[in-house]
Amino acid sequence: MLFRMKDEKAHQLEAQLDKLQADGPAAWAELPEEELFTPAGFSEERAEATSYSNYSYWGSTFRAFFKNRIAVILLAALIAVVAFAFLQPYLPGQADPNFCAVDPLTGVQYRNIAPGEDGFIWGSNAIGQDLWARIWAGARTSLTIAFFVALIEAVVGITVGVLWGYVRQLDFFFTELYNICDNVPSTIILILISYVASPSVKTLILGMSITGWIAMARFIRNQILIIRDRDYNVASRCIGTPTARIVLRNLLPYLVSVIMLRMALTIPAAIGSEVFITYIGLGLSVETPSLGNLINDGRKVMMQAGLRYQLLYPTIILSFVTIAFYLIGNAFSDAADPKNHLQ
Amino acid sequence: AGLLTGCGGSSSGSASGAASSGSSYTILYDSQPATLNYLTTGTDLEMVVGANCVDTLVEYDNKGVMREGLATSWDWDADTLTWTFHLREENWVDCNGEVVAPVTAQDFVDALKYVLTPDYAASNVGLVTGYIAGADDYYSYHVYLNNANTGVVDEDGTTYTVDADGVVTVAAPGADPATYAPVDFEAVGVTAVDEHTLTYTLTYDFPGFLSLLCYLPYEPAYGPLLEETGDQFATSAETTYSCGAFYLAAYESLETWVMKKNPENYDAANVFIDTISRIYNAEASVNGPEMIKRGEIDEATIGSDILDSWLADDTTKDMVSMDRPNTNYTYFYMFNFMPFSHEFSNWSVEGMDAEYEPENWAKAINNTNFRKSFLYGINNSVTLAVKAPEGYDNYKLNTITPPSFCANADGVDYLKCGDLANITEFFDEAKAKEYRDAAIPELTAAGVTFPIKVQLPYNPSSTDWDKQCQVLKQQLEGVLNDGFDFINIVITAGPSDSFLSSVRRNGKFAFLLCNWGADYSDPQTETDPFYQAEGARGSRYAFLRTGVEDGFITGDTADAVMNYMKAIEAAVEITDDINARYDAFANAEASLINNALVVPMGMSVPAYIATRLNYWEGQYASTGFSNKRLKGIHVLDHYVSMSEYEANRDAR
Amino acid sequence: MLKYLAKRIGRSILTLFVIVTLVFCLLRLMPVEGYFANYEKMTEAQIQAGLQSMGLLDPLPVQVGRFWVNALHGDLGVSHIYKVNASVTSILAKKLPISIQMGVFAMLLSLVIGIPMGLFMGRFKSRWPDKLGTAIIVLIQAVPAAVYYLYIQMYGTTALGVGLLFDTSNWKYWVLPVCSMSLGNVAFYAMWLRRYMVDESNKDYVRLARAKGVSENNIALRHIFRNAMVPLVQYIPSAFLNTVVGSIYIESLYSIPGMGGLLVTCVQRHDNTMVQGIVLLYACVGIIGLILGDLLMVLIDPRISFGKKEGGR
Amino acid sequence: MADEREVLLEVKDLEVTYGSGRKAYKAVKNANFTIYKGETFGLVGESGSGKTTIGRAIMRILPTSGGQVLYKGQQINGKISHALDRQVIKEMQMIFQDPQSSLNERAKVSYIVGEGLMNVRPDLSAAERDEKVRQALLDVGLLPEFASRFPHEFSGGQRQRIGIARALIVEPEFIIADEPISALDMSIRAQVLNLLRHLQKERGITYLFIAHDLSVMRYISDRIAVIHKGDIVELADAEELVTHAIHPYTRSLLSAIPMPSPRRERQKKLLVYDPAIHDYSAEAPQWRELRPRHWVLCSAAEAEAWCREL
Amino acid sequence: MKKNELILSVRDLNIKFNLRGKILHAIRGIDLDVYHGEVLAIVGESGSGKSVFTKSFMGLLDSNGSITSGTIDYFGADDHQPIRLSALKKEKDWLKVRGHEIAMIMQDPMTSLNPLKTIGDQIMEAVELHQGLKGAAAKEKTLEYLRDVGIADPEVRFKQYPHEFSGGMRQRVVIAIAVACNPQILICDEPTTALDVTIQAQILELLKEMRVKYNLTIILITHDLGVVANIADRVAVMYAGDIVEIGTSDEIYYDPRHPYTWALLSSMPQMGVKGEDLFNIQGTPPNLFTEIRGDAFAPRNPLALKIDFVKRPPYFDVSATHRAKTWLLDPRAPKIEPPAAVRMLQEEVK
Ligand SMILES: Nc1ncnc2c1ncn2[C@@H]1O[C@H](COP(=O)(O)OP(=O)(O)OP(=O)(O)O)[C@@H](O)[C@H]1O
Ligand SMILES: Nc1ncnc2c1ncn2[C@@H]1O[C@H](COP(=O)(O)OP(=O)(O)OP(=O)(O)O)[C@@H](O)[C@H]1O
Ligand SMILES: [Mg+2]
Ligand SMILES: [Mg+2]
Repeated sequence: MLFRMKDEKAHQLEAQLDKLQADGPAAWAELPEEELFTPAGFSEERAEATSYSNYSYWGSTFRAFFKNRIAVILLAALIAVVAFAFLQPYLPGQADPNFCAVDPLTGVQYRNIAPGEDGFIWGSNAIGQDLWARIWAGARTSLTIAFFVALIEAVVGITVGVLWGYVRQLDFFFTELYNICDNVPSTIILILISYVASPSVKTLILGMSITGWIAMARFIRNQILIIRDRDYNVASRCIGTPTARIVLRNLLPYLVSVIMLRMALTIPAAIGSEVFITYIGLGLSVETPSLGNLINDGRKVMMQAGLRYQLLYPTIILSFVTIAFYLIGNAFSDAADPKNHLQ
Repeated sequence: AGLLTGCGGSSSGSASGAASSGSSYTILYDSQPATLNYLTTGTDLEMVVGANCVDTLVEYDNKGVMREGLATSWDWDADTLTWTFHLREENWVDCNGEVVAPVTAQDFVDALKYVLTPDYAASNVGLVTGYIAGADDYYSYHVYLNNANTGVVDEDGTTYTVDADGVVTVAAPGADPATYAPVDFEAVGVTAVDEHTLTYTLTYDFPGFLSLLCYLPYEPAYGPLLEETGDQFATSAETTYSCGAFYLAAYESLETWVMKKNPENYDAANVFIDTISRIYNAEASVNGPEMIKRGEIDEATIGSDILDSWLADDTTKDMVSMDRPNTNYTYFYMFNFMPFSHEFSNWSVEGMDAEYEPENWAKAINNTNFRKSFLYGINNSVTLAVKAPEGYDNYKLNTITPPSFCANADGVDYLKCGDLANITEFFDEAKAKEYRDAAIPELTAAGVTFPIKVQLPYNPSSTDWDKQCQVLKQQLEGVLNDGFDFINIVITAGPSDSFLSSVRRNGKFAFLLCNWGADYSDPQTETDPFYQAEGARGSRYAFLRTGVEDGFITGDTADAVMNYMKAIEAAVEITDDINARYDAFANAEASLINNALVVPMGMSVPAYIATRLNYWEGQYASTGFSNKRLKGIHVLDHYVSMSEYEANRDAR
Repeated sequence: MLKYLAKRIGRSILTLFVIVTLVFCLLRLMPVEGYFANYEKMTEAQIQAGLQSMGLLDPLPVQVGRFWVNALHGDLGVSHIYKVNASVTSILAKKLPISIQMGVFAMLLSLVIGIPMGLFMGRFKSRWPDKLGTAIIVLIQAVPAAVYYLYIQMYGTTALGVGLLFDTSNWKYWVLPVCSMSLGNVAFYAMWLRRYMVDESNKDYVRLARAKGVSENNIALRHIFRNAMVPLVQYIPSAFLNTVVGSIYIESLYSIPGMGGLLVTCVQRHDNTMVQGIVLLYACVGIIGLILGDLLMVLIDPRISFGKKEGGR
Repeated sequence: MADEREVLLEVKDLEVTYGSGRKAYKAVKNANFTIYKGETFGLVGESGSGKTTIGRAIMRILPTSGGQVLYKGQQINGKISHALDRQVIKEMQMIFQDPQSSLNERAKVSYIVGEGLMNVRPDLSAAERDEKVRQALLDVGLLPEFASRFPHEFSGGQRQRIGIARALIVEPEFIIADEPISALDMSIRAQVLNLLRHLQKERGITYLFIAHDLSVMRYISDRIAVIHKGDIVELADAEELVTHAIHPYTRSLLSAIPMPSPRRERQKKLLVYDPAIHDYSAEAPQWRELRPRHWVLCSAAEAEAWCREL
Repeated sequence: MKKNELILSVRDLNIKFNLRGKILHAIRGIDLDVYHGEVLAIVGESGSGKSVFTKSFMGLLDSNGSITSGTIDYFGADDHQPIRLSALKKEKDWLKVRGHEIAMIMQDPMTSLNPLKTIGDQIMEAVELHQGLKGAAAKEKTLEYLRDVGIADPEVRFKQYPHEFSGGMRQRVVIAIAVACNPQILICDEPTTALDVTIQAQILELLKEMRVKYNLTIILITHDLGVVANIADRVAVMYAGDIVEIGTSDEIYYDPRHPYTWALLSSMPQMGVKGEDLFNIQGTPPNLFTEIRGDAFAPRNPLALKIDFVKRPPYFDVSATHRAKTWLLDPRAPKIEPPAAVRMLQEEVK
């Protein structure tokens, strides 16, 4: 919204200038010839103010972004999907994702109901649970996890990355720390965590971000290295601005777009690694459906043509979310690149 | 004594169906043995080597009747507690099928010595030290000696020292130091009288001993090879000698595992498969069914989740049958009577997390009506149906001990002995509600708040357990919460590794599905999870006696527990009258169940498989590894269908 | 340069030491149960004996010290669980070659496809080759590998007329795993090469080349391409070495007796010595990858000399 | 250098080294000069000669590896007290070469200009600060409305003036202007030069003015030092230096000044300076006063030869 | 082609950019003739359209810009067929012009060389492309060019990379590349702005030599009137996308007529008197997004007449070679003395 307001102001200024020009010269247009050839006098404001260009970084970024049809459509679709995932339980007629439909004849649950039958939109799994409900619940869980992982990575990664990049003395320490963290297999850490604290959304978030922040930090650090010695930072140091404010006001604003891109990519990555974590048996409890455990369940029956739907639907949702975030993130980073602000 | 003396051998060579002799057979597996060392292993899968490549002194037929094996005859001397076995002529062969040496009585002695050497960390030592005279002393001494030699100090500060004579002193802080004099292996009750005569001397008159013999630590191993290879024994096909129906031809961990028919075996005429290859594939549950369809393998497991789709499909419906059921494991639910953090002799228990309200649970669990509402409220059919979509009721159990586990002198099945005979199906919604309604005021009086949280953990790496929990939750809550918000079952996923130590041994559950596998054919083995000797604070299952001793279990529940303990102690003493013994055990077990100290669930559901073997031809025993023997089984030219399976079962 | 390399390697060895020691200590946090197959039925004495024989009863520093002394003598110990009593080195030595072969093929394939694909996409930015390529890349990245590997296996085996499981001796069996393995990297190379090409194409030297009268194709090929490869080339050795140490999914699916998934299996089964051995191997591979990456950069980019390059551009 | 004027800044044997160990590179060697209060001291030299390095070393952005920088008699290089640090920040400011890169593109002009105030005058309220920003903008000839705009909305000259306003707002006594006009368009250089001159007149600010073009120097500076490859080779009053350049390097710089006059340009002869003409193997060059208040770095032999030429 | 023959002719050229949906009128109806063998300097402040104007000769406009009207004709082709540059569209057609007929040198020597190719390769590429030489012959030729632009040790330098060269040397290499294309016209877009005065002077010297040796027509772009005095035969002064004054260098320096040219000349520090204010052009360049009425310079011109705000001035011829777009040259306009600095220069001639 900010850029809109700025636009407003710009328009006012421009209008003022137009008026100024129009007032003087327009009045002169009707003057007799001899009058025309007399000095017009000099107005400092008129000279100074004409240089206004209505370039606003965020304005242009968003404009460029909204030019990208596919990204906008995907964004709308993504918002719709996410909103639906979170609203779905409140809609009427939705099944409990953990409810097993029971065959009244035997008292035993139904098995593998095909999609579309008996009101099971996306069918059921082997114990009669409604996949429609489970997949949306799973999308909720996975998105929540991904969101928090991205958030934690961003907060921790940025803090550490800034320190790492900005404070020269820390570089060696963090570089070596990075080398070490990067080479300790995350599986070991995940397994240890899952042993210490039983698998839950929280531990999963912890487990993923505990290994993920360092990559983010390194990324930020590299970015900081590029801009840390630019003149405007030197200038700030010259006038005694404390480091914290330099970071906050001078460095971070430049990183916003890359950080956003990075976060947009972290979300699909986190969902992807949840699938992997579930694959190696460290995933969430069945009570909390997630795309990871749904896909993993689906995988097991995938060779069976009639049951493939159990893999298909969660994969579609997952792929859609991933593609959407990926393309939107990329479109956004393209849009955030001032080089692309020409059109 | 001498309850189960030698029976004549009746080899059933009746091959049903069109058997193709001289065949090879390929099985797809999702796990492979980590070791071939049958003397030290304890896992089901690894027993396959011991079962097929090494003969045991005794064997079973396909109905579960014991018969002679490597021993042609045996006798029992009740006075000296000595069993004497007479061995037949038999040879060791190497991985190429070439004869290396004859099998002698000394091979059994050497094998047992190997098992009792702490360095080799054999996992079945308990099956030796408990019964063979001198074995426990020998083993403990060597453990302590090792500790002394390496200067181990236990966590509680116990130190070990050895003097010049080899006497080991174990000094635990706050206790008098105990000394252990050196023990020779000679003192262990196993002797090779001559090449073909072997004797075992027991510590006490133990009725199940013969059934123990069909188990790993009592198998022979070629002494010089053990000597030569030490801990490298049976790490590869080259370091393994076989004397069984098959010999181990090739083995590479997580790759190949090939066993071939051993023509040198005395019973080679009854071996109908030439080569058995087991192929490893981590994704066998996904690939196996497909490979069966494509004809790439002969046998694979068909997961219960795709079973109905196989049965529904005309091309596959006749290709799927089941593994032969075995009662090696039975399942039951246990309550956690001590959900708080507390100390045991050698480990500490964290107890349930606060979010699962351990205080509330601890109060509730001492109420017999509360437990009984579970006992009567649970419909085991629904959970079993997860694993066995077809015929789930066949696997239901209302006892801990499975049917046909053992029979008394009159041939009466153990389950028909004593009070067990009166136990029938528990599930009864009306009754469950009655107990619940009775429990509500009592619980309220005790300060319990409703709904009572019930933490129900499962191990994610165990197939279908998660689904079973979900089904159980829904079913039980459906019964007990009808009209009153009684319980709230919270399903939690345990870690897939070290599940037992972090969940069960750590007290992090309220209600948990457990299992127990019998070691030998005597009801005593089924008491192991529950029975605790006085002062024994270390049993790894239910800590019932400890719970009473520490004041966790109170009131009539405590009485029930103590009665059970006393009943077991009395039953164990009865060794001369098998009927009385069985009745005593049966009464005890019935009291355990009727007091809802444990809730029976079922037996292992045999896996659905696509197979061309008629497993009903194979050997059968309720304990040990006999079921894994492929001797006597024919390879069919077609897959066994469900109906054929049933026909075979009935024809057995 | 030699001196720089020596310093670099020295530091890497230090890092290696820390990594493996750290992992060593972390592993000791694992519960004891995991070390025994049938913990359930073991007595106290047995457990003691077992732990003793694995050397787990000694104080941690003693264990660490012993591990390193042995490791320096080329002895990584024996596996306790994965393949009981077999030496870790022998297990790894058996597994590594197949993974290396597979990795080499996969790598070559991904380079051969990924690089030209990226080049094409960068050259025709925003035109149909770019869009098609992006679609492919996005698809590869979005669909979980675990899923499309399965489909490749299922349909690929039928198409090629081969069995589901791998067989070293028949070349046809190599096709599917190698293709599956290379897909991720194809996407990686194509995507990044494109990105870097696009970035580079705004540079002044491109404008000079254009003004010189060099055709767009030649500009892309002769000028931009190499510059765009500079940042990419750094990752190639690491990526290569990572494929060499195997892919857990693929090797599980096809039963390839390689390194893939070995780590996960061993961590899960508490085979500490194996885990240590594998971690050591991986860390070596990772660090060698970094050094090689830097070396390659120096080779391709004359501006970078060893001394200067410290912590990425 | 007998001079009764008040010394503001004294640089003694200043040495600045980049990097360390084997890679160490001495960018400035033995720099000696004094800046008097109220004057404009010019520093010229070709690209890479170490001008910026000296400026930044004085500004305490770069660590010195030798020598002293005395500000009002107090040493300000190396470790100094917090109070002195504050004082130096307040009294000494810098103007940067490139107006494009020395302004934070993502901050409003009001923040950029007011930033210094937040540090040296934390006591001011936001409103007071805004007022000061307004005034500072007016001082540099910008409209106060510009405070709410972003740097990219300005032309190069305006941006440089914002940079100057940023330095001015803390009311410094001494400003280091590091090539403040090199990156500017010819048509706006004059704007900036005039502004700097006016400010000096009004506020008595002292400048260290860095440039590579002697024509600019001559116009703006009182005294000029010529630096070549880290060595100051000549120092004199501006007119004196331009009219009686002694060191061959200075002469080559002079000969390169572009003149807006085709005729003069056509006659102009470029002198190319070749450091090889010096023979310092026998005697290290020394700092000699060859004419009144005109110092040159040379050997005795050279001094004699050059004096003869004059 | 003979000296002083018309080689390039621009008529009423208009170039517009579409920037974020707004139209930016960068070149507003320029007429210009360039003659073979001359050095034409285009002077103007930043953003006045110098680069855009010359880039349009080579089809190097950014993708969001295009020639909206007007023509550019090139007469220097070997076959003497005029080429209408403003009508070329395809890359293939441009390849015949770029380098071969018209070559260009950019402003920034630091970045305009490919960092990963040796200096030799980069020059040789041009030689091979445009002179049909291959292998050893091309290399020989390349070495010659290196020598020509005054680089010592060409054999050694041939194999070096740009980062091993100083800024001045790199700029020489860029010149060598342009010359190696063997063009008719060499456009130098601020070739010395990034360099310091000494180097700047040397580069200009070099350009002079090259022009003679290779018979080049040079279009030299700069914003510094001082820089081109030496080298230019003719000077065109640009302001806001238009050439406001053009003439021989003597005419522009000693008899300038446009107030903008006056301002440019008088604001040079060389013209300043110590202790006095320099003349300065107030204000900022016009916003090309808005339609410019009258004389674009008027708002910044203290001497502006009222008509300057109303009507765009046409060219007034001062001499056969000198014309300017200012109402001051209109007979009806009041006589206005040029500023002091300009008069000082005029003094010089007299
Ligand atoms: N960060 C740095 N590390 C190493 N060397 C440097 C660094 N900055 C500058 N130098 C070197 O120090 C010398 C002096 O640099 P300085 O920037 O002071 O020159 P300058 O006179 O300001 O040049 P210019 O006119 O181009 O601004 C140069 O040779 C330069 O290469
Ligand atoms: N791709 C483009 N899109 C929009 N406007 C452009 C583009 N290229 C140039 N312009 C605008 O055209 C005008 C002329 O630009 P040009 O680059 O020709 O100026 P110049 O005279 O060369 O300036 P300088 O001396 O800074 O190089 C400027 O206002 C500029 O902003
Ligand atoms: Mg500088
Ligand atoms: Mg330009």
